[in-house]
Amino acid sequence: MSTATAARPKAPGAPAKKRKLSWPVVLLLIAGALVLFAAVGMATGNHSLTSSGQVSAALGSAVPIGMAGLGGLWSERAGVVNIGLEGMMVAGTFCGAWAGYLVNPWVGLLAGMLGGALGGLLHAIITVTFGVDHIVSGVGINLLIPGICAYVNRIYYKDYISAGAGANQSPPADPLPYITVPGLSSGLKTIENHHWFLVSDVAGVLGGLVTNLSVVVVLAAVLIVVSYFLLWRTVFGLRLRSCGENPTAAESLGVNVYKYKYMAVIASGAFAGLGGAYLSLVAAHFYKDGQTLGRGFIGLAAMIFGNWMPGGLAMGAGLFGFTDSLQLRDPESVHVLILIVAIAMALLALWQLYRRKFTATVVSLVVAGGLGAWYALTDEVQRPLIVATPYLITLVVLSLASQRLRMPKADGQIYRKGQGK
Amino acid sequence: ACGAKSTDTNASSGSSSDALKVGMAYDIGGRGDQSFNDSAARGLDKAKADLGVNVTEAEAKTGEAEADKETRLKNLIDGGYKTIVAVGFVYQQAVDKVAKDNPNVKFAIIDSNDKDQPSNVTSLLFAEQEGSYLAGVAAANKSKAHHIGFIGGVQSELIKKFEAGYKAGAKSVDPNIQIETTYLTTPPDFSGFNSPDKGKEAAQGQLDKGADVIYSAAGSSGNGAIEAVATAGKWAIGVDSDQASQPALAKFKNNILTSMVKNVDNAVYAYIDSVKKNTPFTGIKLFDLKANGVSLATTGGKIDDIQDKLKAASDAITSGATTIPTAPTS
Amino acid sequence: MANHDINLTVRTGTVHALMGENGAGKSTLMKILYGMQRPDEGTIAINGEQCEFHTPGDAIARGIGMVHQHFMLADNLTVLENVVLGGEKLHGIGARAKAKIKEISDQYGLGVRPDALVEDLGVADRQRVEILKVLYRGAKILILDEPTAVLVPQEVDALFDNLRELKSEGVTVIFISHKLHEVLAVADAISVIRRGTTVGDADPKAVTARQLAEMMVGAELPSPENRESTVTTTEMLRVEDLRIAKTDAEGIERVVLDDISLRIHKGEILGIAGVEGNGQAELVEAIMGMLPLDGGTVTLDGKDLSGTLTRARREAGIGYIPEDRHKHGLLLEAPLWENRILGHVTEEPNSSGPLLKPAAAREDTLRIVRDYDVRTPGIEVTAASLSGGNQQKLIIGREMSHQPKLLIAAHPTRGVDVGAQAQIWEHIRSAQREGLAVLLISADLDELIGLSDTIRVIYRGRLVADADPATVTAEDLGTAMTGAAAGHLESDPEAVAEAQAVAAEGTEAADQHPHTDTADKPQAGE
Amino acid sequence: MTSPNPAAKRSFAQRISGERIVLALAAPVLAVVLSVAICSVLLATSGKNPFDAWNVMITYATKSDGQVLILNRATTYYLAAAAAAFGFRMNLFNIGVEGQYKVAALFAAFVGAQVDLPAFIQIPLLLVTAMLIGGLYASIAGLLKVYRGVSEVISTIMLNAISVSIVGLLLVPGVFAPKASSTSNSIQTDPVSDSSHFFSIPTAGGDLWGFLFIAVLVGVLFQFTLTRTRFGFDLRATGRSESAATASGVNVKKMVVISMVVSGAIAGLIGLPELLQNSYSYGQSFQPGLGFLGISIALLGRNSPIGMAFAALLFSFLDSTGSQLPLKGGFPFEIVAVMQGTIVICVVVAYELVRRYGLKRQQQKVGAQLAAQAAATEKKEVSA
Ligand SMILES: Nc1ncnc2c1ncn2[C@@H]1O[C@H](COP(=O)(O)OP(=O)(O)OP(=O)(O)O)[C@@H](O)[C@H]1O
Ligand SMILES: Nc1ncnc2c1ncn2[C@@H]1O[C@H](COP(=O)(O)OP(=O)(O)OP(=O)(O)O)[C@@H](O)[C@H]1O
Ligand SMILES: [Mg+2]
Ligand SMILES: [Mg+2]
Repeated sequence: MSTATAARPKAPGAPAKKRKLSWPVVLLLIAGALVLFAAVGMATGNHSLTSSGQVSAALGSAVPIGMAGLGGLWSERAGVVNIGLEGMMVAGTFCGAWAGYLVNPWVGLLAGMLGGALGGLLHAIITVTFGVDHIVSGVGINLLIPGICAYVNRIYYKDYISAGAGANQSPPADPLPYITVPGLSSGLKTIENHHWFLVSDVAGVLGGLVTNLSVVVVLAAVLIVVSYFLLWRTVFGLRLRSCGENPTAAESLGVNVYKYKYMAVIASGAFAGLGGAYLSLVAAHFYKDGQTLGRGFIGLAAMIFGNWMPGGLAMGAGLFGFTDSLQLRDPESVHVLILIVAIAMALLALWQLYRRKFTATVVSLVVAGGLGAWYALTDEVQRPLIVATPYLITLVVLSLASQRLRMPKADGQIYRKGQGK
Repeated sequence: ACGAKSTDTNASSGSSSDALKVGMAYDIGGRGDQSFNDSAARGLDKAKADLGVNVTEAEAKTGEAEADKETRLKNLIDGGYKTIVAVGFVYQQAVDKVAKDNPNVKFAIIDSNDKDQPSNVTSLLFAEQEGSYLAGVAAANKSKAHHIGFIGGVQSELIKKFEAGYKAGAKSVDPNIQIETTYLTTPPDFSGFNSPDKGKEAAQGQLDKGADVIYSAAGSSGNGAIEAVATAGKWAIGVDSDQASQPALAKFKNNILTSMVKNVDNAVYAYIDSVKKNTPFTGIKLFDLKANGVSLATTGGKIDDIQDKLKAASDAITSGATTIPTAPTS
Repeated sequence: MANHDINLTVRTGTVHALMGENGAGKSTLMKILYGMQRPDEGTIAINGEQCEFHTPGDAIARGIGMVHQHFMLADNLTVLENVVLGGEKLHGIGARAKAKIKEISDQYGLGVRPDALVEDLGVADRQRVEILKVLYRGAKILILDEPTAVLVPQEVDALFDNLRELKSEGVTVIFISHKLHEVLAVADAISVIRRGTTVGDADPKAVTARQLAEMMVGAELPSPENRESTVTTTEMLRVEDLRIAKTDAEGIERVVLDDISLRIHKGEILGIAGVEGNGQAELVEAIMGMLPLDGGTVTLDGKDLSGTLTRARREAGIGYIPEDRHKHGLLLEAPLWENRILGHVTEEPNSSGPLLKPAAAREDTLRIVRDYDVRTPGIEVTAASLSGGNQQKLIIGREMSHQPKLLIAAHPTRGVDVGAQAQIWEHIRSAQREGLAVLLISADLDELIGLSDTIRVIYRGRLVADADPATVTAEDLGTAMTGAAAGHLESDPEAVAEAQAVAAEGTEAADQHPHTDTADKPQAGE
Repeated sequence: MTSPNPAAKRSFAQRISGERIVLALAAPVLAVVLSVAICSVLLATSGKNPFDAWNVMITYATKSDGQVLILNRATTYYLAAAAAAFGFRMNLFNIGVEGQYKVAALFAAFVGAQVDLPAFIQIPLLLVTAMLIGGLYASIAGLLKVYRGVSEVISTIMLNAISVSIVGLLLVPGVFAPKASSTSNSIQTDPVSDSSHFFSIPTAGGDLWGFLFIAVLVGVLFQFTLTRTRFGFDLRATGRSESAATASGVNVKKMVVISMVVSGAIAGLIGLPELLQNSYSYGQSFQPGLGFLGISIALLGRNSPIGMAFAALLFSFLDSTGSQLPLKGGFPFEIVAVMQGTIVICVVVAYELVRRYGLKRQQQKVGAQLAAQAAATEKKEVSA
């Protein structure tokens, strides 16, 4: 192709001035959200949205989604789209439960990652070495791996019935430890139970972060931070990301693009596998056919939602985890959630009005009004709708925000060594 | 070969032996699902041992077509198995259809009934609400917080019966008792029977709200609920089979108060026995408390202290003094 | 085969120019030298020592650096990241590296800001980043593959100053270009490649531009042909107060085109000069209806097209030769006859009503192949298997087949060999004689001056200057393109005459190029 | 004018030359062989003789009832594949076929039960209802992509999940299902009226679904639309290069919405064979997963109407005969899923290798032919 297109700079005119979400802004937004939750909690008398139990459950539900998303992040940062995450998660559930039962759950976690990594390796071979379309390969993997796991489960665990295995279920493994910070946790709980405006809400949220956390939750959080550090602060990360932005350029500077793509996709599978192992070792203690329930896809959505960044991904996974656990723990609170979203939309409308975006203002206002009316006119949300909340919220958020998203430039493109233009 | 049907070659196999040939079609999971199907399998095993019947089994797979169920039933018939037990309401349409085409084959279907079903189909139904009523009585008696919980796997008609009975039972003991209700999924998503993680989370939510006895009618999702409840040191009530004696739950058996056992095995056995004796059940055969179709498990002796109360409630039901709703009221 | 029997010897501390027409195999050779492609046979020796390069890493380790014909930059990374990538061992990826970059930048006056996002840089800045990348690695042998193609003359001079300085420091430079006068200006030695093999060396002090050109194409160049103006007074295209502003992801509005008004009459070629990225592409897309307008009107032959879609505009008589034929002009994996339908699916002979007429389209494709000398064994082969020049001829044949009223030709001869170039110019000119209006965009100022009846200069989305091609030099146009001059340009008549004489000496003002030298092509190929 | 006909004829011969056919068949055949080998190894590790398993499957496929079953199932599979492929042909990844067919079949079942018109109106009415609902549901993803830039991959995944809730909301007693009796645990819509029953062809092996003809019709229309209409050309052009299509005047936004709707409309048909030929009502256990299966089949058949027909038959063969495995020899039926997975993966890899090889071959041929031509003309010039 011609140089011209490659070299066309951003349109001339105003100098580029990026408005990035800086830390103070993020903190301010979080504080604002807390105030909103506290106020609504006060007004409705429903404090479960900020209760410590809810927060720690949300963290737990977020782990498999977040790990799948982290897998997606690694892979897409290196330019390989991975919708095979779901299949790799299944590999993680199976291998995790298997080694968890035979040896111990710690080895199970490792085995889960290994299983996922094998799935990643397969994806890498198909997409990187053979140059097959990434989505096509992912579809194939999602078909193959669950099939293999179900097959092996059936023939392998036949002799383990007395240990609790079944035709499509493995025998149970031992649990992994949970962490509670001794004094802090109970102290915060006391404050939380007073239902003081804001104070108790903050205590609830903080309490959730120090009470009854699975070690894997902590591990997952660490992995997200470490991933950020690795990908954005090290040579390895720079090289890996360059493969997702412009692999030919990386190649021309002596970077072995295939190698980095392979490493990224294998790591991607390992993270998804860890998410799977969480399901079969922490959320449950055994493997079961169909245990992942599409979380690999949700993880991918969370990553896109988070703009291909670890922090954003964590937020996306947290949002899913929050709504998902909320609808299971406390279906009535979903009704309160409607009110909160309505108020948030109204605030958004104000912001848009301030930025003089009138059509957006009107749209936001209409949505806010509709939700508000729904809240006012009903006492509870119908259960099927409750189940759909996380998906609906994702759709709404993506349709509001997806134009701000920026994926790696060479994401999903097929790269062949020595054939760059 | 094109004209031949797959059954043409083994048409003679039906007459090879005099023993009654019983075919069993399981729902997803089949033998070894640690739950409902296993219970049916126990009945079949017993019939095999005690009645000397000849058996064969087949199971459904996830996401299969209606035609697969029909083919499965037909395959059983073609194999010479003229008495067929279909486990689970998912077989209703297939059974209706195949039964119509094979009037000389006897069918039993568990947990389902269709008002138009052919006369060679027998429905084996259970009075889940009665057993659940007793579970409710036990729960209300054991709850110190006057706050109990119910977790349903899938918000289907069947599970609503559990909920209705449980609530009625609990209220009969303590009219002001607070009862939490959570369904894990709603049809057509049946993953609520298969997701221990969901069960755990729902149970945790109810515990956090203060419930101290939780009844989960949620298939293997109940495993998660039982784990959460046991970890919190509260009482769990299991379902379908005696969960305190299940290997997978051995660790938590001290916190399993009881289980509302649905004696599918008894029903299966009774049905096969009736066919064997040439007095096959017809229409709807209800296995209620009186017929020992449902009962509370006593493993571990955790409800020994309230046996008298349970007995009284049970008597009231069997005598007809208490009638139990089959759908939750509110 | 891209290269065979290539022999090339470059002396240390010289600028060695490599010349050859498009597709001659220059880039391929350099990629082999740089380890990006593997030779089937043959050897490379550096300072008398045999080496074998498996990857660019091997070449870099031997002190070879390359600035590629097509920029090798990751847009979403910073300059710093782009520079240190692959060479992280040298100075790390942090403050030390940044200091080093500043140091090099200052030493050569490159003016590179390490923290800027490459996305936000202009072409010349990117080029400097590319050079910095090589210097950062301390390369002793520097390969520059057509570095001047996108630069204005002033920028070219600055680059040459840098090269001379490097040379004085003992760096060896291999410099690839089509542009004869550039090569003559900077090179110490010249090698010419034709059809993948070396055909000879030349001494820049002894050789004339014309001799060089003949070495490159391997034949005598055809002679020129006079032409008279065909401009009429009938207005064909009128663009009035065009304005486009894009809001980017951050919600910031960037004005891309502002206050653009122009008119093209029947039989007129209007040339647009400008450094790439100043809004030419957007102007074309705006007229084609591919970008929504924020203001202004587009009128073709008295018909207001402002609100219409691209298809309607094409049906109304706009022909389009896109600047990037692979991206906008062809379906590479579709057969030629389907490519003939592309863009004219609603028109005869390709369809009638909602139905396609494949037989008629095939037949007409055969005609185009014949009339436009598209070298292909058949019309069932995919477009990807044709050479770039033949692809371009197919596109031109296709666009001309629908008797356009207006032809938008963006870099119509980019990446096309000399022979095809001449044919393309001839097709455009003969259509012009029959009353076609042409909007010509080209980075090749000589092509612009040679073909156009009027020239307008675009700078930062505005038309800032205009000129009569007969009275302007490439240098003055270049000045206006950098924004340093505006209004009506009028060059010193002596300079104009001189430029024309130079051109004539090179090519005898070939038919190839109305006024200038033949081989002086803007940009290389595929 | 010189006669163009010889050239046209030659080109036609060229198009169907032996090499191309061999190349086109090489990939799937290789893939099937490879996956049979892999599955044989897997079966052998479970201690069973794999040849017995293949024997069971092939034997069943030679029987008339097996064949009817395979054809009936392939009908459904084919529709599912066509729905996915229509989007794929323009690079639109409609992962949402799954949700679209469920919602569409539910509405069709409801309408079929409420309305009782003569068959020649009733059946078209139900077809149109299903297609309309499927198309409408798919249009959400199309509109979101066009107006809000939401990737259709993500939005359709979300819409799949939401479709489950939609069915959950509607398929309850008193809404789309009749009030349940206290003994019935399965919930379904009322049966559709008798006039809604689609015709079938009685054969020795059972009833062959008349919907097969609808599937064939869909395939023919699919092929015709794509290769013989302007719309189809635009669609394929967009799939091959969106940028080139835009420049050529294709209104890509409109195409995205239209293709999404058409894809959804075809998806709407997926549930109908079952609904109108077999179960006559939509119940809570209405077969899920067909959408995802359709995607695999479409990939296997390279999104071409003919290829998908073979792929649908292959998958249907595996599923139908595979369910014989547990009964006749005690093989786990899970092997079928493994086999489908390996076939899809092997086939996509093989296609890519063959495609690349083919392209290179063609370039070399073109290069060689041109060189030969050039040499010939040079010689002529020399001799002249
Ligand atoms: N392996 C190969 N075998 C045969 N031909 C090849 C091979 N690789 C590239 N080519 C062709 O060889 C020709 C040489 O291309 P190259 O890019 O080296 O030309 P160039 O001299 O740099 O031209 P330009 O001036 O357009 O940059 C091209 O036509 C290319 O398609
Ligand atoms: N790998 C290859 N092996 C042999 N021939 C090839 C190969 N790749 C490309 N070709 C041939 O090389 C040519 C590639 O076209 P390309 O655009 O690079 O040609 P070019 O020399 O630049 O011609 P033009 O001057 O017309 O642009 C085609 O004729 C193609 O058939
Ligand atoms: Mg080149
Ligand atoms: Mg070329």
